[in-house]
Amino acid sequence: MKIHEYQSKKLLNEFGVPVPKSTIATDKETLLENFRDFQSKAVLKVQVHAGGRGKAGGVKLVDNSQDAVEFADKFFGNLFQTFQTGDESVVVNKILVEEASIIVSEMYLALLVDGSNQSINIIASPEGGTDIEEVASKNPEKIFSLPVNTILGPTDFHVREILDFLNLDKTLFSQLNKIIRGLYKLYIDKDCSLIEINPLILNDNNEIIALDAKITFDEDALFRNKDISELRDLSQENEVEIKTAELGIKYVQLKGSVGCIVNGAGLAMATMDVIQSAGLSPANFLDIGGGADEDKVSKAMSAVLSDGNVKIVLVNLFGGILRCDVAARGFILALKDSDGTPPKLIIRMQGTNSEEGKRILSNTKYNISFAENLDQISQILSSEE
Amino acid sequence: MKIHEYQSKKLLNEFGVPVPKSTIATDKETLLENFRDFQSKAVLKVQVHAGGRGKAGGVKLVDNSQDAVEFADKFFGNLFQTFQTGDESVVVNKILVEEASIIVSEMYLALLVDGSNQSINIIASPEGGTDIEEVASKNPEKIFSLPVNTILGPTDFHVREILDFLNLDKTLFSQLNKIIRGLYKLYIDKDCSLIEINPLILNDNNEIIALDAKITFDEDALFRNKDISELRDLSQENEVEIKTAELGIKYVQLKGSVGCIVNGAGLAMATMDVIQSAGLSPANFLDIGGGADEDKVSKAMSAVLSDGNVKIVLVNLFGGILRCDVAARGFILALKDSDGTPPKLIIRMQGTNSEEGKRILSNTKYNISFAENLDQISQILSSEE
Amino acid sequence: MSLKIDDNTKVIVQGITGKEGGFHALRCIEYGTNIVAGVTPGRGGQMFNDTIKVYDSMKEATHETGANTSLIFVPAPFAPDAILESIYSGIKTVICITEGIPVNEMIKIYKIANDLGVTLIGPNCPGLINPAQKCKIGIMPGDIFMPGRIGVVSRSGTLTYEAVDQLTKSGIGQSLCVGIGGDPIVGTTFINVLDYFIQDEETDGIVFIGEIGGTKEQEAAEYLKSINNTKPIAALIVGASAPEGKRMGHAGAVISGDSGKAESKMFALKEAGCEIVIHPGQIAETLKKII
Amino acid sequence: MSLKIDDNTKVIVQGITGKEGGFHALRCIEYGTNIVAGVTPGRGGQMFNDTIKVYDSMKEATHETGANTSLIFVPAPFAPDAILESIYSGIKTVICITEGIPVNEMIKIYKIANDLGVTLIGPNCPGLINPAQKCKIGIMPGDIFMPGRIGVVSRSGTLTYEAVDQLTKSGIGQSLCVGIGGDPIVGTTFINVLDYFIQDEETDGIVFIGEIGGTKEQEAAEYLKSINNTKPIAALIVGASAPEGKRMGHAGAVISGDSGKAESKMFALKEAGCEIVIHPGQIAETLKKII
Repeated sequence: MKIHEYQSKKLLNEFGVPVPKSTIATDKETLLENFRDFQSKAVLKVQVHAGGRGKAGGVKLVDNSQDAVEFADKFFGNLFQTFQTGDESVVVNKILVEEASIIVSEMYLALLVDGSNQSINIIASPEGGTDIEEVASKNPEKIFSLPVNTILGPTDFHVREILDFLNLDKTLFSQLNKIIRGLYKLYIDKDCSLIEINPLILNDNNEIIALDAKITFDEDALFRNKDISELRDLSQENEVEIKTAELGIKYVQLKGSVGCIVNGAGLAMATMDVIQSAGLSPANFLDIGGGADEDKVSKAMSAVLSDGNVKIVLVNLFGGILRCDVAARGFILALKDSDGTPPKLIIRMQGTNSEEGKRILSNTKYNISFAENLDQISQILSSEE
Repeated sequence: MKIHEYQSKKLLNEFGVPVPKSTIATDKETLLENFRDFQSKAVLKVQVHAGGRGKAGGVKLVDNSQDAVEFADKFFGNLFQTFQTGDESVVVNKILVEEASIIVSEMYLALLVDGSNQSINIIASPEGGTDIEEVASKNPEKIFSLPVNTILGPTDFHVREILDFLNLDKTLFSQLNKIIRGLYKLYIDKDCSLIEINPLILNDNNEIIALDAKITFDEDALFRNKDISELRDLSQENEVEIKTAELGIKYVQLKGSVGCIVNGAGLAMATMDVIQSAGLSPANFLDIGGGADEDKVSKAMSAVLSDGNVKIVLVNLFGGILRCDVAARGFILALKDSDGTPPKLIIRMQGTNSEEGKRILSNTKYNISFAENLDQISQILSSEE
Repeated sequence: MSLKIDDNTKVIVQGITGKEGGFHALRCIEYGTNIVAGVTPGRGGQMFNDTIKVYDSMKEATHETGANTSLIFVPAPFAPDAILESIYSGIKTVICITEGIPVNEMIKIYKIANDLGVTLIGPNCPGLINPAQKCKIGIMPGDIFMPGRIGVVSRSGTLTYEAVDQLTKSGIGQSLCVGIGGDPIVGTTFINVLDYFIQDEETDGIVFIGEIGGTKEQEAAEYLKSINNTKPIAALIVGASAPEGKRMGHAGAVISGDSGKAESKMFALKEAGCEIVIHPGQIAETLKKII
Repeated sequence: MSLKIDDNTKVIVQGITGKEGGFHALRCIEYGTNIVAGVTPGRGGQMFNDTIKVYDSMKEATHETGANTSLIFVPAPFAPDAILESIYSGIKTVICITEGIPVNEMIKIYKIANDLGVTLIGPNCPGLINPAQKCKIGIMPGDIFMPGRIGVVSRSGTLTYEAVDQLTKSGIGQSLCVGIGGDPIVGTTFINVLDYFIQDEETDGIVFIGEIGGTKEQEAAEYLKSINNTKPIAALIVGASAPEGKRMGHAGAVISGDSGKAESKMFALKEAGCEIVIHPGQIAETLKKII
């Protein structure tokens, strides 16, 4: 689960990690008020769940009220698009007004779980304020990755090692120590899946400060972090994804024309790959999940049909617990309820009661092709191209 | 480091472990006031650093003001002695006034470090409110000892196991779970060396409550637990022990007539054993500790001399860093400063500059016997008996 | 770490009184698995299916049945405790089906299982099955499997079934099929299973099914290179069509950085001598070419 | 766990720029120990005694010197970190002299040293010495030791010197003397050292010196029984004259319960075949009777 920069910074502050002074504005008036509180010199930053805001003009150092008004007018309530959001846009409801910092050096600091060493890792780089993936591929020696021992957490000598790697003076040990221990505690206490400080800066007062902050949380642990769940901003998320998630359906909106309904995440990805290899594009990822009954199947189909781009719906069920006849009835229910022209259907059902399922579907007026396996799906899709 | 019951209970409460309602009184007037707040029915408990208060009359259920006054008059400001304090007495400055509980069952719960499995252990017994050592020797099957995994802390299934062992109903799981996790967190966060709840009771409201509490702390960790250091009550400790500890001298007051000054804890214990095997009793344990200079050695001798019971002082130094000539001068300094009749001295010095040390001492008027080894010490002591 | 399962595999089902646990316990028994007990705290003394005794604790259940394996269907918030209880009761192989366990819990559990030499499969996995031994410890539909000499290892459940279905329909039987699970941290990795297959005398060839996210496939490739493996391996990686930064169902299936992409994984496995399955429909066909 | 120390033992002194660290580093060098570097964070680049290079970190120091052993004199609040830094730098034997490390820290460190197969001696110990190899890693006065075939193990420093002094004056030399330390939790226990002595071809007999508090001596006795030891052992337990509940200097030397008493320990060791030293002045004499 993602949260906004201003929320992340509030958390950092709670865990003893220094951040610049700032206030959050939800409208032009408060923004201007806040701006004046900073002696009319501040950095304005749109708050959206997307990276690359800077390049897209969403971050600006402003030193007069007129520019602040202009910034507010330009963004508040409007859609915002960065190279990372792609074709999608997210609405700007909040703008952070932040004290301007004088930067002596920009660094990178992150915590995340590395599946390869089964532990939390601290990632540090003296090259901050830039795309860390680029640093990693061009100057891998500029990236320091440190697995944290599960019993110990970060230790003093590790902090000294990072201090050294970041080319920071030894006198800054206690500042960095406090930051790293604070970040680790935050990571553990709140079940984060990523904390990324980019850049972490040294300012002209010899203070180490988190100038930007991105935190994401382990969704599987939200049940024990109610305070974090409350930070969720639904305005930044896809409506259909929100609705299906409530039903236990894993749906991710994509941009193609072939909707798909699959049971199992792996088979769903494979199905998307089959669509792509046939020269078409998947409109979504959809794993119907466990315990699917007629209603849930129907809702999954409705979600796919609600996407205006969808021309073909591909159903690929490998029945186990899920009975195919039940699924068939669910699909018909959703198709009947749907307003637009029914799409072309490609159905592959295998397992429990699959023959009955196919019989039920073939007794309808819909345009259905049945496939026995993935190869046949490919062939049918290719003929549609 | 020991603290009082009322301080322990305050800590337990902070860590979510239920304790009876209580107030602490430092004089008769507040005691009576507090007593009336409990509708003139309460348990009065003297607060001293000693176990066995109950048997010695220091704990009493009182249901009228007259008895409360009597209790206050009897104890406040007076010395109190239990079978555990031995011949020593401790002053009563505080009395706990506590809500009376109706006890359904009495259990035992403790946390301590077990050197044999190098971990913190939870000890539980359904036989509470009694001497646990006795239970351990007579009914060892009534004692449950559970090593806590350093990574995990206590786990749910361990709590279920303990619940079962304590013959508590399954519905009490969450109460016991909260208590055990609270105790463990307290143990870790405050560097305890023992938390002992005896008894832990089930009351008539089906609540699990810590009716008594004894907590001791790892003195080596006090440097990082300032709040705990502040709980220290010097009125309960030996004055000479406090003074010597400040100098880094490890001194423990005992009851014999042979004072001793030794370098090293192991050799100090061996020296005490030598005294005892000669039919005499050691007046103290004293390990002079590292970095001993003339002043420190002199202070150590003064401490021993300040004990009125001391008839003989036995010096046993195995010099390494400690130079014996320096030690000799220190001893003479203290002996000169001392008021009473100088005691008989038995000196064994070995190692750096020992000959010079002996020469310096033999050039004095004091009654000194020199020994070359532990056997000779024994012989000299035996002749003194 | 041993993945050998057979008649001597005595299984306790943790969470047997739950809907899913009960359903799959019955399917396992039908298949031939020796389920010796169930455990649900607070339900001790009940009987499941009139034949399987339910206990309050794993300690009790293992003590009374001599079980060596456990199969876990406990809901996510309680599953870590169930795994630990299993480990501390002396169970040597733990299969955890439960999906949605917090990663921070798994870090601790992984370390403990590892320290104590316990084989943990999963979480968020379909389990494992040996068709020749008629032993299934998990949730896969038993009827699609056929005894044979191909090992299958996968991060995904239904994709395992897809692969097995293709194999069986092509007349290729399986020696052992293991779903390692779709979470970022799992107890048994590709390397562990490959190591078993490569040493296993009953296995002649391997189907390897990976997906986007993480670097587990690359590590497997490194391992294969390091041992100069010669057993034929057909490798499929799914998720080439998924965009970066979006989680595709599995908690572990999210691309962050180049190494998480399907191409990087395919490249690494090809370098390690695997035959890459180009189309998910051609798993059996690809394998046939190399065995 | 190996306690072998000799010419190949290359030692880094952590905290060499401190008063105690510096003093004892010089004494070790005089005795013949191969001290190859010092480490004090923030003092990197300095020279100690004009001959020993000081580094900022153990990583750097071990990398540049190939050291395999470290000797720690760092103050208690920083000592846990020093031990861990040693372990993570690849050092295989860590001797920690520092007294006063919190027990809760030692629990964690013990587990990590154990997990990684590192031999940790101490904390709060005098170190170890092999007189024949002229190798001393610790703070004991070198001149009282004499090469020979008796192993000495003790929880105490000065009591070790007392024992060794008696031995040397009786003409009995020592193969290896190890002080395991006086804290409740120490890295190397009696059992580890006894195990080494019993297997060591250079050791014919053992002096075992225990004290009140804890159950380490009883565990050692159990171990000796379990292996049917035949090497002669003279065992001294001190603290019989100490009262219950009072800490006698060493953090671990406090009687709580019967098992912590001197008699219980003597009884257990006698049962295990040890010859009990009745009077601390008769250590050498007692040993002489049995070798």
